[in-house]
Amino acid sequence: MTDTLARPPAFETQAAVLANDRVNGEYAHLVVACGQAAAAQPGQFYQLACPAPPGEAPFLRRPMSLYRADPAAGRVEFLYKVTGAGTRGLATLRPGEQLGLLGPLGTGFRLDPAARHIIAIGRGAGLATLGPLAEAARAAGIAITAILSARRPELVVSQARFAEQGARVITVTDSQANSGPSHVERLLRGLLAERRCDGFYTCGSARLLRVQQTLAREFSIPGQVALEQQMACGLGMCFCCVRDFNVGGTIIHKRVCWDGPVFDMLEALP
Amino acid sequence: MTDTLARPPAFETQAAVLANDRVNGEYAHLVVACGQAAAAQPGQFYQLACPAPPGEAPFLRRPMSLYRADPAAGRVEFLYKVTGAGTRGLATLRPGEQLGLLGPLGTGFRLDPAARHIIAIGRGAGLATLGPLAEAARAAGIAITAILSARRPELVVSQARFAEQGARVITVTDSQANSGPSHVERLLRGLLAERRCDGFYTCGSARLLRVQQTLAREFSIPGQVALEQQMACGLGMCFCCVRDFNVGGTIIHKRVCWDGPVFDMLEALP
Amino acid sequence: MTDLSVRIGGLTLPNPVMPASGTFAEGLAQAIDLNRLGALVTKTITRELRAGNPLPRVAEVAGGMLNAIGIPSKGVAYFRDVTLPLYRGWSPPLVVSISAPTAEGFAELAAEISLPGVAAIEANISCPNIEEDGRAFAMKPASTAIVVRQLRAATALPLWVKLTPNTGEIAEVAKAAEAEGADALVCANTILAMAIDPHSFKPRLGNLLGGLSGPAIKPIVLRQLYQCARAVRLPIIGCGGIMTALDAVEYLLAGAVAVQIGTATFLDSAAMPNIIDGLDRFCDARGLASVSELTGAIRHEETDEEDLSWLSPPT
Amino acid sequence: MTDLSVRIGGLTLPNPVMPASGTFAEGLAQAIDLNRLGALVTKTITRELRAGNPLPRVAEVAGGMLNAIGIPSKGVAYFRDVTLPLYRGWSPPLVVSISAPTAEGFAELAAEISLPGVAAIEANISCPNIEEDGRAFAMKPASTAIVVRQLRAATALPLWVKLTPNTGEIAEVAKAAEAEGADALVCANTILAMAIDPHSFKPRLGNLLGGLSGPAIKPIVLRQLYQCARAVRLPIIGCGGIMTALDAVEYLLAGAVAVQIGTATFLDSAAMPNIIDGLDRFCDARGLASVSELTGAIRHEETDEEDLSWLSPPT
Ligand SMILES: Cc1cc2nc3c(=O)[nH]c(=O)nc-3n(C[C@H](O)[C@H](O)[C@H](O)COP(=O)(O)OP(=O)(O)OC[C@H]3O[C@@H](n4cnc5c(N)ncnc54)[C@H](O)[C@@H]3O)c2cc1C
Ligand SMILES: Cc1cc2nc3c(=O)[nH]c(=O)nc-3n(C[C@H](O)[C@H](O)[C@H](O)COP(=O)(O)OP(=O)(O)OC[C@H]3O[C@@H](n4cnc5c(N)ncnc54)[C@H](O)[C@@H]3O)c2cc1C
Ligand SMILES: Cc1cc2nc3c(=O)[nH]c(=O)nc-3n(C[C@H](O)[C@H](O)[C@H](O)COP(=O)(O)O)c2cc1C
Ligand SMILES: Cc1cc2nc3c(=O)[nH]c(=O)nc-3n(C[C@H](O)[C@H](O)[C@H](O)COP(=O)(O)O)c2cc1C
Ligand code: FES
Ligand code: FES
Repeated sequence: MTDTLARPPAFETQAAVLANDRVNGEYAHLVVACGQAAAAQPGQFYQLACPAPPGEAPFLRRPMSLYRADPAAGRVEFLYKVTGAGTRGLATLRPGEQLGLLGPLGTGFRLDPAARHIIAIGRGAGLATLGPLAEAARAAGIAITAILSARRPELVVSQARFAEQGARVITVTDSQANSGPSHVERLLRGLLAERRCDGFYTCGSARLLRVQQTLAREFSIPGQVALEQQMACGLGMCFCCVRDFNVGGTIIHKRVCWDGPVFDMLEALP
Repeated sequence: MTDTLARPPAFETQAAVLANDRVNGEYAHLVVACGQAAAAQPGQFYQLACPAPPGEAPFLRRPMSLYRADPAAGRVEFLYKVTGAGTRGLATLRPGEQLGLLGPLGTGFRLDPAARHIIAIGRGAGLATLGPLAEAARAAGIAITAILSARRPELVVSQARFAEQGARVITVTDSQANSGPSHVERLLRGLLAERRCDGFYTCGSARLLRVQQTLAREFSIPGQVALEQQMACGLGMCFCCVRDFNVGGTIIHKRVCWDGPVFDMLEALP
Repeated sequence: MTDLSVRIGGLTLPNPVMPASGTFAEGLAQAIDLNRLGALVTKTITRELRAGNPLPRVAEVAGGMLNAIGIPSKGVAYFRDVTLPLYRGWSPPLVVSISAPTAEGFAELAAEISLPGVAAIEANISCPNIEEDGRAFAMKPASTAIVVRQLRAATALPLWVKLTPNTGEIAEVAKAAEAEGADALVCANTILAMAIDPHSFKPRLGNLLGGLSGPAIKPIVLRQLYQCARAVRLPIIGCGGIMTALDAVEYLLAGAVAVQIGTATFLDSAAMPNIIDGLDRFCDARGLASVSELTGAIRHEETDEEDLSWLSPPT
Repeated sequence: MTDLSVRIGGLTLPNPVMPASGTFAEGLAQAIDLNRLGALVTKTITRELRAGNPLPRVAEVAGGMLNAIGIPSKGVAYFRDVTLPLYRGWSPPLVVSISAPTAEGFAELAAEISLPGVAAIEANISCPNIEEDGRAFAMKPASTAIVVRQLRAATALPLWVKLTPNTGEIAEVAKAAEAEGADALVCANTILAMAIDPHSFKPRLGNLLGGLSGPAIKPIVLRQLYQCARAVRLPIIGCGGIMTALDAVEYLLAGAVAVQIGTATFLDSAAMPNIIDGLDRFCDARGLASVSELTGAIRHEETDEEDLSWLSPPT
């Protein structure tokens, strides 16, 4: 109850598309003006009413993480991978067109003010979700190491952004054969040895999550993971987005849209 | 049987939009390249797969009369009134885009080679259907008087076209208060007195049809009328487009798409 | 200013628009003012704790969605101690949807949740009746009669009975519910459906079968509501594919007194308030003093039953 | 090169794609080569001359269309003297759809049209049975059994029975048809539906009620076909909302041996040849030697019937 009533409002609005450009062969970057709906925290997401691309008709809205928010300017950015009907529809948007959206939704990342150094590890579209941690950590005076994983170097996103905020950035890719879990584990053990980790923040890879869970347990370091699941309502009403979590030894269902999308890393079942 | 097998083929094709411009507040003019499908006769029609305008989804195809055909160039033109979801969708088409169409369909106007002078009377969107008679009559060496009716002068279409082909053009409009059946009847009786009528060709007004039927009976003049009816298949298969006809005293159903859209004027029940 | 209030059995609602069970929870308060709604309707609850169905639980299809959520339920105690107090924070009447595998189970649950703060009970009898080989109660008039009779005996609260569109005899089922004392009908639940991924050859729902909702079902459920409205005098709440105020008007014209909105809220969290505003404007523009004037106002020149070919093949 | 031929009872079709009754006539030859089709299926014919329903006869709805054409019929003599000779001009087997208001009427008509050139009879038993108060034969197993028994006795031709999706017990109806000697089932006809114009308050079909067809019904009819395929051994022809080759694959995976295409042809006259080509490519790409390998090939890890909650509420 307190939970519900304590949440800041989510806004149902018609956003105006300001820009929508291809970033690389797979990703596009969308900027919209959406007024009050721009007041979002890192890790929160929006439900986007994707327009119909020719010959297809996405029915449900599509969840998309906040990639960057400028609440003062009423502006929000998304970084999305074009995969199916919905994201193909998103890709047809031109500046000046409208996009129905609902947000910000869900519970985002929490930064422990006592932390001195955190590690953000993401892969693929998960890099978009981690992006806002760059500014948030800096604003909180927390140092950050970003380990960015992708299939190929040109698909690594958010690299410059983390670097600009003074983060140490390590990219690992399949094509360079340094993105496997064992290599990443070595990297992490190195950082842990340097005491550069008071918390893990991750998104986008079950394998990397497992590595971090092992280390989090071994070194008693807290962690948070942003998870994905197919959604319909985005407001905790329909129970289609549940995942299994291990809470104190019992497996329970939690709703990604409402109880997350950011969860305690140790509870998540990859 | 002979009927079926004797019909020239109809082509199912993706036409390329060459132009699509507003003609006035209500009508737009669409030009498409559609190859072999352009070999159409006056009075025939096409089934157009109208794209979805924002927020609407026309399901069935929309029948649209041939407005002008250039078989040699593989080009066809339509003149359409924007009324509902389908025509609103048509109006969104931009040059270079595709439009699915099937045609030419139905049986068109027949010109009696023995005729010397015919009268084409149309109203509203019916003027589009009559348009191709301008060139056809001239090519057959038949003189033509066109009586074009509309609500307001600026909504009269095809006027210049008939004039260019040497037709005598009379426009009547509601705003000029000269479009009523009695005024048109006076006009027609005048033309009949001058022996300027070996046949009536009409489309778009039940009231004007009735006037012509009376005169056609009185003066034993043949006539043809192009009729409209909601369609699904356009190929005589579904029987949704039937209308009542009086054939030798019996009321029977005929399919507008297959048995028409051009019918013997005296059989039509306005 | 149209009078938007409607009477449903003993209950008066401020307006005829409410959520459909399973498509609403308190989370919607994050996006809209719940006090604007005609009523609040809970997700179906059961006595047992239930986990719900395997994933994926939803799939998109043409003009709608399939869902096989199952009924994840935290049981009666949770409802009484957590859900009910929570909803006291809002003004619209609270309607509690319940389900059970036997008529006795239904009755016991109805009795248990007949608590202050509960304005009406909605019996979701589209659930499998273990005494009838798993066939849903609402598939047959006889099984409907049995469960409604027991429910009626178990609670003094207004009793709404939610029908299934999967039966071939919905009007007879409606009559059975009326005869056994239901106060209102909800027409209807989702239509049983499935989808297969042609690439993986696998069903697109973890549960294989699921319920179709959204615009695709509107013409079907509208027909069923019309058939029910001609068969009974009970107030009927229309539910199925309503996305806009005009869709709601269609249901009212066919004979509904109120409407429930499900899938539409997933596509636009403000769907319900928008429909309420739209109904208001619709009535205003037509000079209707009350929205209830729309109920059953379809204009159909009655012809011979035979010409009308009531149950006849449309094709 | 996939083998696209399929066997349906005693009949072998060159490919599994044919028109749905009432959505096909010789006019299609103007646009496509009819010799490419798996079979030709006539509009339902009756013994009596019939005019059909009042206008409007079709209406658009989300993801589909309503139709209430009725069965305008020119009678048996016209069929024998005009229609049948006409179709001799094409090579695919001719399937004749018939309907009658009584079981005897069905049998007489079946006998009368068991003529050379007719490859199979499709009994459209979704039509009102005047002996059952106008309820369609295909609504109940008992009335289905009676009409199929009489039909079976009346003709030696392959007998296809077309089911109605409006019943709540389609698998039982399918079993009844099988028990009485049907050679194949067609699943299914249109779903009874309606629509109202909220501006004029009038029904959008002259007949008030009509049949819903097109993509909107695909998930529902697919489920019904799957239920029938689990209940009987007869070959089943899937029909409902198939627009593309992938839609056809979905039906085959669920258990169909062939498919009928209705509404899709209205939106694209080449829909059937496109689906045939698409099936060929689909099988080719997966190295399937025969399209019939797709029949019933849905991959579903069987769980307990209970978990699967067969007849249980999806929601
Ligand atoms: C909280 C959250 C945040 C996300 N943030 C981003 C982001 O910032 N950038 C980005 O590129 N992607 C993000 N995703 C994934 C994104 O939602 C999917 O890529 C998108 O829904 C795919 O839709 P589609 O129609 O293009 O694909 P399709 O595969 O056609 O989608 C079919 C259905 O499956 C669902 N679906 C498919 N993939 C996913 C997925 N990975 N997660 C959830 N639902 C899925 C769709 O929503 C739709 O309902 C996020 C997902 C969640 C849950
Ligand atoms: C043979 C024929 C030729 C035509 N030629 C022309 C033309 O050259 N120019 C022109 O402007 N219009 C013409 N029409 C009318 C045109 O088809 C309709 O205006 C159009 O279908 C309206 O579609 P909509 O979605 O915009 O309107 P809506 O009213 O939303 O349409 C709803 C449904 O009704 C049908 N419908 C609505 N009005 C008509 C109508 N007058 N005739 C047939 N069906 C209708 C639509 O096709 C659709 O199925 C012709 C009609 C026919 C039958
Ligand atoms: C995700 C989802 C969950 C549902 N859960 C329930 C439920 O628990 N109980 C119930 O009676 N109906 C349930 N329904 C059915 C709806 O209440 C409603 O009858 C149906 O969705 C049709 O309405 P719509 O087309 O407006 O969605 C559910 C529907 C959906 C989409
Ligand atoms: C305009 C129209 C007329 C139809 N006429 C008949 C008919 O005469 N007999 C019949 O058995 N089914 C008839 N049907 C039903 C179709 O054969 C088919 O079962 C239904 O349309 C579902 O398939 P679809 O979604 O591919 O159209 C008709 C359907 C339409 C749309
Ligand atoms: S998407 Fe509906 S509960 Fe999460
Ligand atoms: S539109 Fe189908 S018969 Fe004319």
